[in-house]
Amino acid sequence: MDIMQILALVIPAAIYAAAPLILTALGGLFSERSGVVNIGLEGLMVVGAFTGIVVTLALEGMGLGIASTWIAMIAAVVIGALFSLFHAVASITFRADQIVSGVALNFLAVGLTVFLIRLFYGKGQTDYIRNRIYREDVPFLSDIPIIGPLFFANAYVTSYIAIALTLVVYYVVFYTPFGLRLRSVGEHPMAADTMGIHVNKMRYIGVMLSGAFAGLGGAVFAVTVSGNFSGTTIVGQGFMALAALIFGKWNPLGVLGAALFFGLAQALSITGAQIPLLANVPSVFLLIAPYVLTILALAGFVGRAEAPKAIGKPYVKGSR
Amino acid sequence: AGEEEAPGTEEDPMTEETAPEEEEAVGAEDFTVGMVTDVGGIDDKSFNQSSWEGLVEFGQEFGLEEGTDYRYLQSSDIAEFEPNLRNLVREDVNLVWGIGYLMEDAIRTIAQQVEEAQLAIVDSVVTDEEGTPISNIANITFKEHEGSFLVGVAAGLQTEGNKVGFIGGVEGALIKKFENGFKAGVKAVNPDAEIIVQYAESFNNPDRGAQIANTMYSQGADIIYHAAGDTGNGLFTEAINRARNDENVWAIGVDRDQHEEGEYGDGQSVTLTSMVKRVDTAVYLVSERTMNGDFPGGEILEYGLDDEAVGIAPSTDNMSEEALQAVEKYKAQIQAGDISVPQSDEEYEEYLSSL
Amino acid sequence: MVPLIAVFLGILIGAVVMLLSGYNPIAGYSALLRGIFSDSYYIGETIRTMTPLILSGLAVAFAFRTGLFNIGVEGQVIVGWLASVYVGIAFELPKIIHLPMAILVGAIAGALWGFVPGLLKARFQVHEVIVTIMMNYIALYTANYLIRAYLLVPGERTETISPSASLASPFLESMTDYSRLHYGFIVAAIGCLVMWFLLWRTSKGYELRAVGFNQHASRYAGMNVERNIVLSMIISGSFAGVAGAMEGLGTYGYMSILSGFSGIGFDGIAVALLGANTAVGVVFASFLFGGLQIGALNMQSRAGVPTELIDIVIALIIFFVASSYIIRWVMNRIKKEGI
Amino acid sequence: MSYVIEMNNIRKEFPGIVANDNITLQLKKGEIHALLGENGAGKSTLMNVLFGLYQPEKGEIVVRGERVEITDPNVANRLGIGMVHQHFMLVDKFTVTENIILGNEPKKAGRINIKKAAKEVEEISNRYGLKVDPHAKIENISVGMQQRVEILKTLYRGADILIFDEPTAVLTPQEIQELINIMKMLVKEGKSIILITHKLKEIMSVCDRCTVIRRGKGIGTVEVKDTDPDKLAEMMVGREVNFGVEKEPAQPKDVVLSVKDLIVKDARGVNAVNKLNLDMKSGEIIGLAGVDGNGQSELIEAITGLRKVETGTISLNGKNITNYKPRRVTESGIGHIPEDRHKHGLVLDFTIGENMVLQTYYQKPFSSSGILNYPEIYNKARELIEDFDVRTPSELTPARALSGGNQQKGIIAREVDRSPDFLIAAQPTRGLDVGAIESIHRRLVMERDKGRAVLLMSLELDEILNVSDRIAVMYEGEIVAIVDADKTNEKELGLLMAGGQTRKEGEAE
Ligand SMILES: Nc1ncnc2c1ncn2[C@@H]1O[C@H](COP(=O)(O)OP(=O)(O)OP(=O)(O)O)[C@@H](O)[C@H]1O
Ligand SMILES: Nc1ncnc2c1ncn2[C@@H]1O[C@H](COP(=O)(O)OP(=O)(O)OP(=O)(O)O)[C@@H](O)[C@H]1O
Ligand SMILES: [Mg+2]
Ligand SMILES: [Mg+2]
Repeated sequence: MDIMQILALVIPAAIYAAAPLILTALGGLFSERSGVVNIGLEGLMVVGAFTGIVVTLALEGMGLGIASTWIAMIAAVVIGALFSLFHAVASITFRADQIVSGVALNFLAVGLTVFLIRLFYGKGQTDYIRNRIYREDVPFLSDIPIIGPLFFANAYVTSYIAIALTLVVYYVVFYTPFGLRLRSVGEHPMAADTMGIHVNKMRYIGVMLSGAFAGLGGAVFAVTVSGNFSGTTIVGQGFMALAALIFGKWNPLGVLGAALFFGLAQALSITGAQIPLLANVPSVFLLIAPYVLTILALAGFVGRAEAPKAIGKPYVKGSR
Repeated sequence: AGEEEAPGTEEDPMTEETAPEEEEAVGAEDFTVGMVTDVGGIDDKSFNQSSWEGLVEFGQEFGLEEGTDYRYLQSSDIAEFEPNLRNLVREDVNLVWGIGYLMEDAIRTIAQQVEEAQLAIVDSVVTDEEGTPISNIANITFKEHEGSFLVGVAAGLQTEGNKVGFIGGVEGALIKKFENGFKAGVKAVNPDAEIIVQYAESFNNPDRGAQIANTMYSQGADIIYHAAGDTGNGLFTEAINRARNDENVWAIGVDRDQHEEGEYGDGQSVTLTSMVKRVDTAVYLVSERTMNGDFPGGEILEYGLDDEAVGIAPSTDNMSEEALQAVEKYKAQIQAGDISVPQSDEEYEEYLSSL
Repeated sequence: MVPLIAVFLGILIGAVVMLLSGYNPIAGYSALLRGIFSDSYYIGETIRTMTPLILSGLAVAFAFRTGLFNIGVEGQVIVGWLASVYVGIAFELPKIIHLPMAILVGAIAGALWGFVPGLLKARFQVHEVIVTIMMNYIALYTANYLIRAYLLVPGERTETISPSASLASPFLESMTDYSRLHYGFIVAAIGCLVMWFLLWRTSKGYELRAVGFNQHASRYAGMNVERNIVLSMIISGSFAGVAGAMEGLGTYGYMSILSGFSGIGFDGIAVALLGANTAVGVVFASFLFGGLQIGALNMQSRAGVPTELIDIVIALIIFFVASSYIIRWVMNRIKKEGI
Repeated sequence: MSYVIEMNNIRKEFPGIVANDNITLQLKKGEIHALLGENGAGKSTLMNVLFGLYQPEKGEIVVRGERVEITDPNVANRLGIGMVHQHFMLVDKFTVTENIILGNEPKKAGRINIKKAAKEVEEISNRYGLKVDPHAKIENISVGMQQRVEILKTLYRGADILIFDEPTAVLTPQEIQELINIMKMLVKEGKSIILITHKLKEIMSVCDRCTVIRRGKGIGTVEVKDTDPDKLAEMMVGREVNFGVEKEPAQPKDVVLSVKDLIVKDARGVNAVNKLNLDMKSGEIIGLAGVDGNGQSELIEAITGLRKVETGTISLNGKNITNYKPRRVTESGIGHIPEDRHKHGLVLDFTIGENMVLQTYYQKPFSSSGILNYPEIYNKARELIEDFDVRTPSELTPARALSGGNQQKGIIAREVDRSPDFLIAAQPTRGLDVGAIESIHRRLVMERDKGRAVLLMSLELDEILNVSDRIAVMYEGEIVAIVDADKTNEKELGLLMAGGQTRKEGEAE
């Protein structure tokens, strides 16, 4: 394979693998920027994937065709947001430890969804959906030499949605009053409170947005990658998204870069076995490469990532 | 490969060394049978499901009640194999099935501790420390290499770019049988064909499956066979993706007829054919034997082409006439013992040099 | 009091879920209870399940106490498992040397896996949470590779360890009607003592806790903050490594190629949190976890209730324990208004 | 008489404590009204009630003649009440402008109109002489500047009733003067101010009236011109207070600590301490005076081993201890009461008992062969709590639960008890009430009289003048002068601290 062929293989695959991570990590960004740690991203993705598949199956059954998949993704956004209330109520209103609450959410998500799958279908996993999101060439753009085949041919619409949302989130977080308030609540909730901002309300919004985005992330994974749902559909992607969030220093563009980096490394680890230069490298090195590279990057040039200051602490009026 | 008696699913497939067993026939009314699945569960579109179908058919045939007389337990991780098996044994279930070679150790332990238990395992031969089969375990294996040979023949004939691929789940003796049988089949009809092989190192990662298939197709392979469980579903995803963009690519399924998995558009399918493995038949037969007091403990039952227990799927829409004929021809030759299908890498090397 | 109420609430909601989905909660829970207590076999299995959970819980709790969040227990369990099994296979030694050595090597492997994130945190201020997540994957793939490349026997696993390195005990097994109970529970008990003693009775423990709470004050008081961070991760990792050794030397006697994470490490997070990061709490929490997991099998088998119900119940219990603030608040209200 | 604010019979409880018990406070239009009370008397609580952060259990609030319910800070803002909090309420990572407009952002097409905002900020800051850079990040500006931002926040919202909660505790004398000028100007503009401070001198110089509270109860309101500091102090603590520190003349003996040609870099790599020389003798208290940021902190950090020395030497009793690790420094005989008690002085989550052995936990009798001996630790703790009058329910109480003054006493107990030859006290009385200050000063003199050398670093000239025997003035990393405490005065020190030369007139601004 020549280099162009390899790139044409690896880059679309990287973008494809990164999309669910990007979406989920953006969700985490809202939550953590508001001061609520979200270890529960994994569970929220599970719920999103579950909703994505179950709704698609149901609507397909009613003959809606590809529309079912899109409706299912919207449903996943809504259900994800609702499910995240569990984390919000626990960690904001009940002042639970945010990490504990996130861990509980992960357990609950897997238990509940698989339980429901058994209840609905009498078995541990769903059928495959028929109306997946498949790859398409972007008209015109895919004909541009070099860039075209790399970025616009054989691509998933969902990847473009993820990238577009990144830009939207960037704008919202850094240029709107909402973003400023969200960040202030995560940095210094008491200060925000004295400025008349309702801290807990902002945090609820942050956590619910994380549920919405992670739900979408899970659904995108389900309808592009796995095609069905079981207890093992989402295994660790949520944690990778969390890593992308930290790696990306809680900045949407950083998150995008980190997720693409993970996607690239993952794509290389699979494709590498068939690239002449890499074929003789034991596959384990390719498999662990994304993780090792991340660590090296963090230790080397990325350096210290500074979390929102008030993260992890419930806000109690008047305490210091 | 061992010699077999006349084919037919109604008959005992194995008669080599029918060890005389003490136990009496229990009779359908008191007979209980249970199986333990691995993580996949009874709807994994693969051999857990197939086993369960065999058991259901058996139960319905003999008027047993589901849930009490025949039932299954699903393991949610490997640590649960042994407790699940033991649960059934402790309830004095007459025959306890362990589905999959990963249950070997759990079954061995229990069999040695509870000598009166009657156990059976699929896809493995459980031996004691000396290497002799244990007397209260029935070992059910398949000649997957023979079935894989036949789909290999089909692939060898229908490839247009002279390049085909194989995706394995986790590398090991079992999946090697699929790989080598397949490669031998391809080479038998198309000695020039190039075969790309990659293992996904996982049976439940369709994502990897898809990316591996993507790479193989991109390199010019037009037919890919998988023996990778759920990982293989990624192959179908990728093949459909390409077929929808009017590429001429095919996938070959495994274990069951995977025509449906390859469906897209209106009624087309990217599934060229599938290598079926009739675990259900085996489960049915052994359960019946046991009920009749003829538990094949200590035996190694090897199901192959003769028993129609491996072979090519009934859906043949996408196969060329030429390929179908060739498959029949080679099937006869294997059954006749004219071709000995390689299982391991060494056997494959030998086979190649004999071509 | 709060944990008891939490357990009660979790179980109560579990019953509601069963009712809503058409199962009989009484049948379900009695099968569950029988599956934990009804005979020696179940008790043996429960204790066996608890053993690694206690140790992984201690690993998480220890790190927590020193201000670190070790999500990497899972990976440390895996390397500890592999290393102890390797020692069990590769050497022929008298049991009195072989067994302790195998456990120790498991601990060292886990420690090494904890050392990396510890060092990176101390030297470069890299967030230990991501590094430990990454180290989990590295452990998983590397262990699988090593098994496949060097230790594989048919059955997707390593050879069985030599009896001289085994924790398995025919005596315990026959006592408990052939459960897989092994001597690992003694190791776990020792682990609890070690954790308690180290943290609360030694001057090193004082330092570790001080650094966990306030690095500036610790530096001011002449403690070596960096070294203490690394040490804490090493100790936490060794607990995790020993947890892995319990599986390798006790429950299985070998290591399989893992298709995914073992779950022991992640359960350890929940166990530690449920046990309020104390040694005693961890024991109780592991009992709850282990018991429910083992009982769930019987619940599936006898009452047909999917084992996932137990995951739901466990999640709810963690949730209620975490929300102790609100439980206390409600309790106060009841106390004030009632009576 | 019309009041802009009347807080009548306010009662506010916290679990187990009545922070405000039937307090009444009335603010006239255009006055500066002092609110005085010991630590924990309930001043901040009362103001937080006024600002809508807390809801009172009882009592009423009348603003400009109308009874109001101030349910949250938004309501307070609408009523024109603004508050500058004791602990700054600023988001470090935000710019000055962002902090000011937060919650009240000018918008353009959905996004923040940052240009317009910055311009508005600039306008207000010019109008009131509160110079700030609208685009600077809070974390990069000085404390005094931060305070201006706090004031601008309230002005931006159009507040005409301003609450200042201990605004001067963290300021340098220059900054305090500036603040006083600003306050005077604000009242001239018709605004009314409530000022909380522990510094009676400030009350005397700017305030019109003063309300005193003690242990949550209102003691009374007095006209400042009819009172004096002694009377105020007595009202506040309920007994007579002695301000002057009683001490015999110092009897300095041998040099204990000697610093030669010391160069120390700060976090940015600039020479914060520049070729500094200083000798300190046993039996004397040296006051280290200087405007904040002239290298005092770095000097202390270098002596205690917390910061690397570039060149030069530090020796203790003739022994070179340059660049020793903190532990060896401590063991060599240096005690250190750190500037920031929460950051450096205490592990707040440890018990006060455990904190008492923070420097000695590894030594006998508190531990032997690495094993802690808790009975010994708590014996020692009880002894120190007794000796130093640390007010705590028990030695097992978490340090976090103690008031600032008592936390500080705990630290002093720990450091003094080790009998160090050389004791560093950095801002030991910051934020404490007069009662606590008095006891700490007495303790420092006692240590001196035992023959120790004490280095007292403080930003408060009063404290320096009262407690020290000799005063070293630090300016831009150097000691520019050493003067005898009884032969100088505030004015001279202020000049020296601003970089003026000794005894040379006319160089000050
Ligand atoms: N959030 C709180 N929760 C419980 N008790 C509190 C809280 N805030 C203050 N208190 C109590 O109220 C009392 C008054 O505290 P407050 O902060 O008002 O004192 P203060 O007069 O401002 O003291 P200082 O001069 O030190 O600032 C304290 O003694 C404290 O016990
Ligand atoms: N959030 C809180 N919860 C409970 N008690 C509190 C709280 N905050 C303060 N206290 C109590 O208030 C009392 C006085 O506290 P306060 O913080 O006002 O003291 P302080 O001298 O002003 O301290 P600082 O110098 O830190 O401002 C202490 O006895 C402490 O126990
Ligand atoms: Mg105070
Ligand atoms: Mg106050």
